[in-house]
Amino acid sequence: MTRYVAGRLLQAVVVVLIVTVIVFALLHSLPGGPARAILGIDATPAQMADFNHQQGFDQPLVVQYLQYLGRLLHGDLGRSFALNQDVSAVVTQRLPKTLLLTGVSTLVAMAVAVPLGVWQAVRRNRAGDYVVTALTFLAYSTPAFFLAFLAILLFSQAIPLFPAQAPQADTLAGILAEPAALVLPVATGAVTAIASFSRYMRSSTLDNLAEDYVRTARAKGTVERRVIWRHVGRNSLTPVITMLGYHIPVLFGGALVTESIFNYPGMGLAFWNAAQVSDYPVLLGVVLVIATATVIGSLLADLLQALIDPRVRGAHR
Amino acid sequence: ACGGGAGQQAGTGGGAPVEGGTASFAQPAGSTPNWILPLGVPGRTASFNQSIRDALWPPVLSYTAESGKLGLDVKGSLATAAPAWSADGRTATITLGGQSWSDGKPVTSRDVEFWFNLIKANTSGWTSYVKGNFPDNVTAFTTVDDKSFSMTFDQAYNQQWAEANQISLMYAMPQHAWDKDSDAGPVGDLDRDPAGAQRVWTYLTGQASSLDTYATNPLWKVVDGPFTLDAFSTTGRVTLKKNPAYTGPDAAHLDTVDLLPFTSEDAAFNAVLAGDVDYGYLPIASLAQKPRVEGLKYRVQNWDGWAINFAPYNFNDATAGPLFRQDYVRQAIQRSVDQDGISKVIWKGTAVPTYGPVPQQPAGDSLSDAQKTNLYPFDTAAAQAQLTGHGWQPGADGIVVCARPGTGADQCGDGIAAGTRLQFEMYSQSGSSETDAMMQELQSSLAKAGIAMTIRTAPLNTVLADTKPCAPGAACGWQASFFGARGAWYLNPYPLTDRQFSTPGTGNFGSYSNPETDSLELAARVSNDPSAMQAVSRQLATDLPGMWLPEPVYQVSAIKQDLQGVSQDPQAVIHPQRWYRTK
Amino acid sequence: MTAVAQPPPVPEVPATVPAPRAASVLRRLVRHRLAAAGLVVVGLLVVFSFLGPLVHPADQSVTNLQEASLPPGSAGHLLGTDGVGHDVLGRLMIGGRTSLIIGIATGLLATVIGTVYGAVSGYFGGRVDAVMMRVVDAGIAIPALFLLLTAAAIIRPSVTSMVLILGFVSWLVPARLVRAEALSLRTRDYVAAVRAVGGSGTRIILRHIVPNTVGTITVNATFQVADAILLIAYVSFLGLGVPPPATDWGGMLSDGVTNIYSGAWWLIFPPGLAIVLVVCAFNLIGDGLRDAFEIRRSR
Amino acid sequence: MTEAAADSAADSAPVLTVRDLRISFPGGESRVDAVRGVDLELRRGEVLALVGESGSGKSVTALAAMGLLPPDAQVAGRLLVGDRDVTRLGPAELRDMRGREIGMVFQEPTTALNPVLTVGDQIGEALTNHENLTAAQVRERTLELLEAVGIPEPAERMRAYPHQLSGGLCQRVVIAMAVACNPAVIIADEPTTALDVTVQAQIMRLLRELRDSRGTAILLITHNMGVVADLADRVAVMRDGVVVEVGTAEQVLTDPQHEYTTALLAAVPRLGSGSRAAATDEPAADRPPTVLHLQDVRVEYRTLGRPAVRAVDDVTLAVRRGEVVGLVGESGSGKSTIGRCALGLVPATAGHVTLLGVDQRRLRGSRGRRVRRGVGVVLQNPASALDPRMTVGDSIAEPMVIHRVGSRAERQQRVRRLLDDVRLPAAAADRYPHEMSGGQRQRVGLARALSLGPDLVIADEPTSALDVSVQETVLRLLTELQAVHGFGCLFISHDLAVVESVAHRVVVLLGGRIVEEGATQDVLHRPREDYTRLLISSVPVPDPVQQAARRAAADAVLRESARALAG
Ligand SMILES: Nc1ncnc2c1ncn2[C@@H]1O[C@H](COP(=O)(O)OP(=O)(O)OP(=O)(O)O)[C@@H](O)[C@H]1O
Ligand SMILES: Nc1ncnc2c1ncn2[C@@H]1O[C@H](COP(=O)(O)OP(=O)(O)OP(=O)(O)O)[C@@H](O)[C@H]1O
Ligand SMILES: [Mg+2]
Ligand SMILES: [Mg+2]
Repeated sequence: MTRYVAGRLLQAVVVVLIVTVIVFALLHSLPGGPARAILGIDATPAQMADFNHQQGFDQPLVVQYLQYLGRLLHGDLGRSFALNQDVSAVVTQRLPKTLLLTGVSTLVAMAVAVPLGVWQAVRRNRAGDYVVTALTFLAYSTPAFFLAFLAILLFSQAIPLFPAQAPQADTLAGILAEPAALVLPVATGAVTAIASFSRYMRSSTLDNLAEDYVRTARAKGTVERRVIWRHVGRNSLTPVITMLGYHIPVLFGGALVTESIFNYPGMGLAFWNAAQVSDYPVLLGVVLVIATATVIGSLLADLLQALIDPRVRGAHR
Repeated sequence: ACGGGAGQQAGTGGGAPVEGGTASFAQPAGSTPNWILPLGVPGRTASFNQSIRDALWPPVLSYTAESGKLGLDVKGSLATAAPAWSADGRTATITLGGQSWSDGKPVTSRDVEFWFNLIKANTSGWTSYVKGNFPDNVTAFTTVDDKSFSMTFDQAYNQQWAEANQISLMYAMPQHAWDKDSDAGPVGDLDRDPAGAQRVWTYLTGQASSLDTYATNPLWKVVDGPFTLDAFSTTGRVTLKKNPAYTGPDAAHLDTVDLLPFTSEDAAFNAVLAGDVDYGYLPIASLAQKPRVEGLKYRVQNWDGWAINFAPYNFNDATAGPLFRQDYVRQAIQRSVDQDGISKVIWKGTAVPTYGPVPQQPAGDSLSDAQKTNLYPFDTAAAQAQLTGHGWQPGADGIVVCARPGTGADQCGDGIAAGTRLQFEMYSQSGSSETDAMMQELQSSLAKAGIAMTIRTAPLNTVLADTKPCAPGAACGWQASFFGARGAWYLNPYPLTDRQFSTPGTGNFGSYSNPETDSLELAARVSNDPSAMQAVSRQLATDLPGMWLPEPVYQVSAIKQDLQGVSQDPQAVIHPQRWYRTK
Repeated sequence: MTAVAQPPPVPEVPATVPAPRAASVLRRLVRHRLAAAGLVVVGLLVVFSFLGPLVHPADQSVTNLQEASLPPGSAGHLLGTDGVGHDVLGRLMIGGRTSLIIGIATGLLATVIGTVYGAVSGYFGGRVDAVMMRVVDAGIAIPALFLLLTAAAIIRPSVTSMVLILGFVSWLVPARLVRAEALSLRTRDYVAAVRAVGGSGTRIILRHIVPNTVGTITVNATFQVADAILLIAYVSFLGLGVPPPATDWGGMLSDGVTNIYSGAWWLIFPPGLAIVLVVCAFNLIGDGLRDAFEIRRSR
Repeated sequence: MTEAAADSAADSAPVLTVRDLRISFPGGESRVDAVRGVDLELRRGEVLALVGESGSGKSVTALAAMGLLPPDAQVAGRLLVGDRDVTRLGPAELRDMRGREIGMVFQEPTTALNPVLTVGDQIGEALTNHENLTAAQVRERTLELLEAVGIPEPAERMRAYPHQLSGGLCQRVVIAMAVACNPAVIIADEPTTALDVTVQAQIMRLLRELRDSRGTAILLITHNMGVVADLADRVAVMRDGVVVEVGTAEQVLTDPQHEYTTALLAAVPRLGSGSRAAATDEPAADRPPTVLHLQDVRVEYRTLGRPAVRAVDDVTLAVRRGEVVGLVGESGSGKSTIGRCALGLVPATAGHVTLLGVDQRRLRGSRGRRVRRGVGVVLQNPASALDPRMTVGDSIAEPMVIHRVGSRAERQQRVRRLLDDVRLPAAAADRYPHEMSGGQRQRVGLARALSLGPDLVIADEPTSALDVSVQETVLRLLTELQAVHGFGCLFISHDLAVVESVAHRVVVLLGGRIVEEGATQDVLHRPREDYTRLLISSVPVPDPVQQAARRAAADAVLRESARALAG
């Protein structure tokens, strides 16, 4: 197992390296570069040249990349020119916030979607299943930005149940101290995830319900609830868990919307704002963090899967 | 002036002023303050930085529009009055008031000299530097005494320009606390030799690069403004506290001012609807909610900007350049721009039609009569008539085609071959539904006049980066460009536009070049006569260096009725010391 | 790559893909009531978008500020007008063209690229697979948003470029899905049998592996279409959509949402409903395909 | 089974009664009447064998007794377990009945177990479903059960997951679950089909012990007449959803009344009924060329984190033109691996493989493809050996397509002839594999193997899924074709009787090593090795009297070898 994990970590590093190459190349093929955006339209050509020189943008791309890698090895993610902060500071400031929001909404989504999907599979093609299917499709097809607006209109303004702003504190403790303010952003993030997770869960539960071992369990006189949860549920979780690992970039995209509408400055927004002004170091840093998180996420998902499914444990090659 | 800008002291809910209290202010969406030093460095000049800076360190000369016109604001300045000019018009003498630093030391001319020395030794790092202008054009800085100093310029300039656009850049900085090159280093006269000044500059800008220490760094505790910095979070929450040691004439009424960051306009508006901010704003698309906001005890006011808006033409573009170089073509285009309709419908009344190079509001001495009215009012029929009068014939799709090439009075003009279609591409910033709507409207009305305008969109930053001057006749990648959804050009108090419209101007992206304009711009810089600036105004309103377009307001503010003393400065800075609560 | 790193699983596809004749798949799909409804809805939307303008001509290149923001039912404007006076119904039609074309083309592109890539990677396995999948991993690890942003800045937005960009972002998931199946298919005895009598790799991939992932592929393709339509909504929300005066349902919705406080509900709900309809319809078809390909139930 | 026991069984009240059972699946347009009026009775301590043609409704009847039919099945008639009618029980009562009064051993042991739960957990669950036990008690009882079904090292196996156990072990686990709560009735659906004869014998011994010690009644579903003879007290023969004949085992097997029963029994291959002679006497120079040669071949399967499995160890083996070599041995002894290795589907860890005179390692690229033209393959599992998305005709023609043989029309014609050869209708060419029965699929595989007129055929269990009657046909075909075309054939099977009827020579495999090798009549009739003898003695014969004697003999062999091992 250790060797397997070590191997996976090595591959993860490779993936992250590939990511840096792709991202670096893409960023530097952007027309114009960041000088104008950062310095404003008042900037003189001399100032822009000066800026480009200071940032090293006048060097060959390969040299810039190698320099970047060199700094990266020392844990230096660079400095944001737009924010006047170290990228690592930006990340440490915002990553926990985003993780908290997306983490909680993912947990909520799982907690709802897993039982829901199983329930639907058990009641396949009956009224309840159809109703939930319709609802999940509706949720799935409603863009998050629209959903967020509706949530605010309904539950913050029409019926003022929850604040329209996420907690504004800078610390995790401070954020958690305002659970009511977390409700709408978490719910917005969770709804789409519930829609897709529950479809996966329903599907894999259906597959597993057709398996012979279910019949065996019933033949033993096992209570139906136990058949569903202990036997089918566990087997059906695997695909959902695998998907979770690859879900991180998607979550991140969703985070941008929730963060921007609920006034919650996290990674998604940092990324978006940086993109507006071509703040390369922040863009690179954020993408790197997301990529790393994705790779780690899928690794964790694999390990979790190995924990659940003994067949997987032996199958590593 | 339609309710904007100047003199917005008014407002309902009068009530008796009370001293003390707090107010919260919603900062522009997506922007967070990131600079504190009164030494502007490139990329850190946003108005929200300036608002904080001026509250801590007032400039030597401050400009506001509180009087209804953009003019000198003595109360907010360190100087006691406008500079006194020598007879030859080259030397200005400035006298400081009785302010003192928060550590008790008086503010002296040495403190201004300190600032001046730093700038002089570090021009390349100073954002406002333009070669030949300040401080290059100051031949001598003389400390007259503790409270007054004088500066001698290399020639006699228009005094308004010198004061409003040059001297107004100056600050006093606590030399007795900042004139060092390291935390522990001794405070001395390092600034007086250029090398030392550079070290001090490096040290101070370095200190200003740690946002997280802004509220704690002892350097920034020494202030002479009405506020001190109480808290500063890297995500943009800023708390200003009344400076108890402030000795000037402009003391703060409120105890605390909270500047709140917002991730989007909608988030900020939600805060307004929840009553969470005292001074917020409405997205333009949500203006219909004005009555509801007013019901929440806000007053809703436009905040105009001291800015102009236009889409530059690229006169050097190989295909579109010859078209744009024809006066009648530019006029026909301008006649196809329904500025009133666009302002009223698309911007929902929150944009001001622009007819020339001087901000239309608040109207000042520089605005020519010609620019007060639209020289080319919206009339697509007239536009088309102008085109047909120059040898263009509408084709099958309604777009005109040059039928009579040549340079005669009724011919298409130089560089336009027979069969040329009158078309160009508008390179427009994406992400603003108002801009998209405006572009569609332009496309539609230009088509009615027989002009084809295709639209290409890209993110603002890409448009800005691509919109650059190019060599004559080259394929430039852009033909006309728009990046003014949030106001393109904010001008200095003296609205000289030589950067944008004079031949060598660094902001002259479209390579507009007209000798007459050049000489008028030059005259406006040196002549004290207001008519010089008016001449520029008239000239550019007539000559159309770009497509004049409505200038959107800086924002539509929602201000709590019991928050008074708010003037919405067209320079987009706030003066929170003048805000007060009423009962 | 290891067997553990199973890619995101197939939505709604049975583990064993049986092989009913194409005609019987179609028959079952049509008999599947919800899927049939999905087919009908997609058909109607296609007719609406492509033939609708013949019935309800509305020039979308001409604005009319005097008639801006009229509510539904105003003379000549069944669904009212938008902020510059375009007829909303007519706009829905041309928006639908863009959305449907982009959605379907993206789904096709992503599916074709992903299938071939995944099948090759899975069939060869070992080192080839490891390298090919690391690239996919990297692609998945880069937020699609980033790719969209940079692409939008580099490429001129147009329907074609949108399809290319979205297709480039979307092929990764089908690639993983197909690869996962290919990994197990290649160990099937029928593949071994073909190899044993000298069948080439190309033949095995094209004739045996790809056809046997058809369930996964088609189902995923319908989801890709739905996802692409949603994705352009996000792209438009971020201001990177097709340039005006062209539009798509996503762009109309995101424009409409900014007007959410102006009371112009007719700018929000028609495109919103259209998106919901088309996404649901494609999902239903996908669901139906799942059932149509599933022998265990249909026997 | 003694006469006395049978008598006493006849006295007591039946524990399972089936009266006029009718089961149908409406299934849209294609209604299936799977069971059309079946009457059965099972008493305490009795073993009733249910035999008959594939698809005759045996499994469905069993499932109905458990109340486990799919929801769309329509059931009529009475089905009494004890005195309760299963068809009228509610879910809770059904659940209470299952496991406690009636247990079931399912046909496919590997899929019948939940892959993510340990064997111990799954058996424990069977216990706790009906009894309140502490964790320690559960553990203890589970251990007892595992011991009772003869699983070695039960304490360790308890913590194993199903995929870590062999098919035989899984089958025993399933039996342990079925008997956990000591039910009055056990239904065993093909409990030994997947197993080789030695394990099969163990399972039968186990069932017999259960019957004897606890008086459990057993409904045994099987197609193996040997198993019937070995275990059953009474036999019911089913065909087309009805029982065509019932009687005591002896009566039915020795004196069948119904013609179907007669036909069935006639087709059963019997070990010792004669074999083909090996062509060994000719001088070396005249001998036909070797088509397959394995020299000191070793094959290891590598799995991370576990030691490599040596599936084949130093095997040397040759097949000549015109010769059928039978490869026998218990399950997991490496038979299929040898076949796969010969085909190059599994690399040899050591040694050389020569296929049609060419070294396996040089069989890459187009040259390899040319050589492979002469190879025909039948893989073990007919369900997975055909591409589910290709018609049968396309599958059979595929080798011809690969090697660009003939025109389209010619290929179609050849496919038709091949189908005819394996006794399939020409119309089968347009069907898909899932539309055919297991036996039919297996014949398609054979047709494909023969499509190019090969020089070498490697056939892995080519008849395992077949009814004895169909099996007979196919074997005859193979022998005929082989006689005509003279190809060499490696014939892998665990059925000794089948091997006897087709092979010239036999190779006996144990744990990946060859233990005995020689002419068929020598090896199967005069075995030199204990293991071979054990194998042969474990084969049940379809005659209760004979089988009782053989069983005694086999037990003796077993005791002997155990003693030899101990000594
Ligand atoms: N769920 C089902 N739906 C429709 N038909 C079914 C279903 N299950 C079984 N059948 C049909 O019922 C008949 C009896 O099937 P059953 O499984 O009992 O056969 P069997 O006698 O056990 O055969 P085998 O020896 O091959 O196991 C077959 O024709 C089969 O096709
Ligand atoms: N892919 C594999 N990975 C690891 N071990 C394997 C693999 N395939 C087979 N084995 C092991 O190799 C040994 C021989 O397997 P093989 O399939 O050759 O047996 P067999 O004699 O054909 O058995 P059966 O009669 O059940 O078909 C067994 O112990 C089996 O568990
Ligand atoms: Mg059966
Ligand atoms: Mg085998």
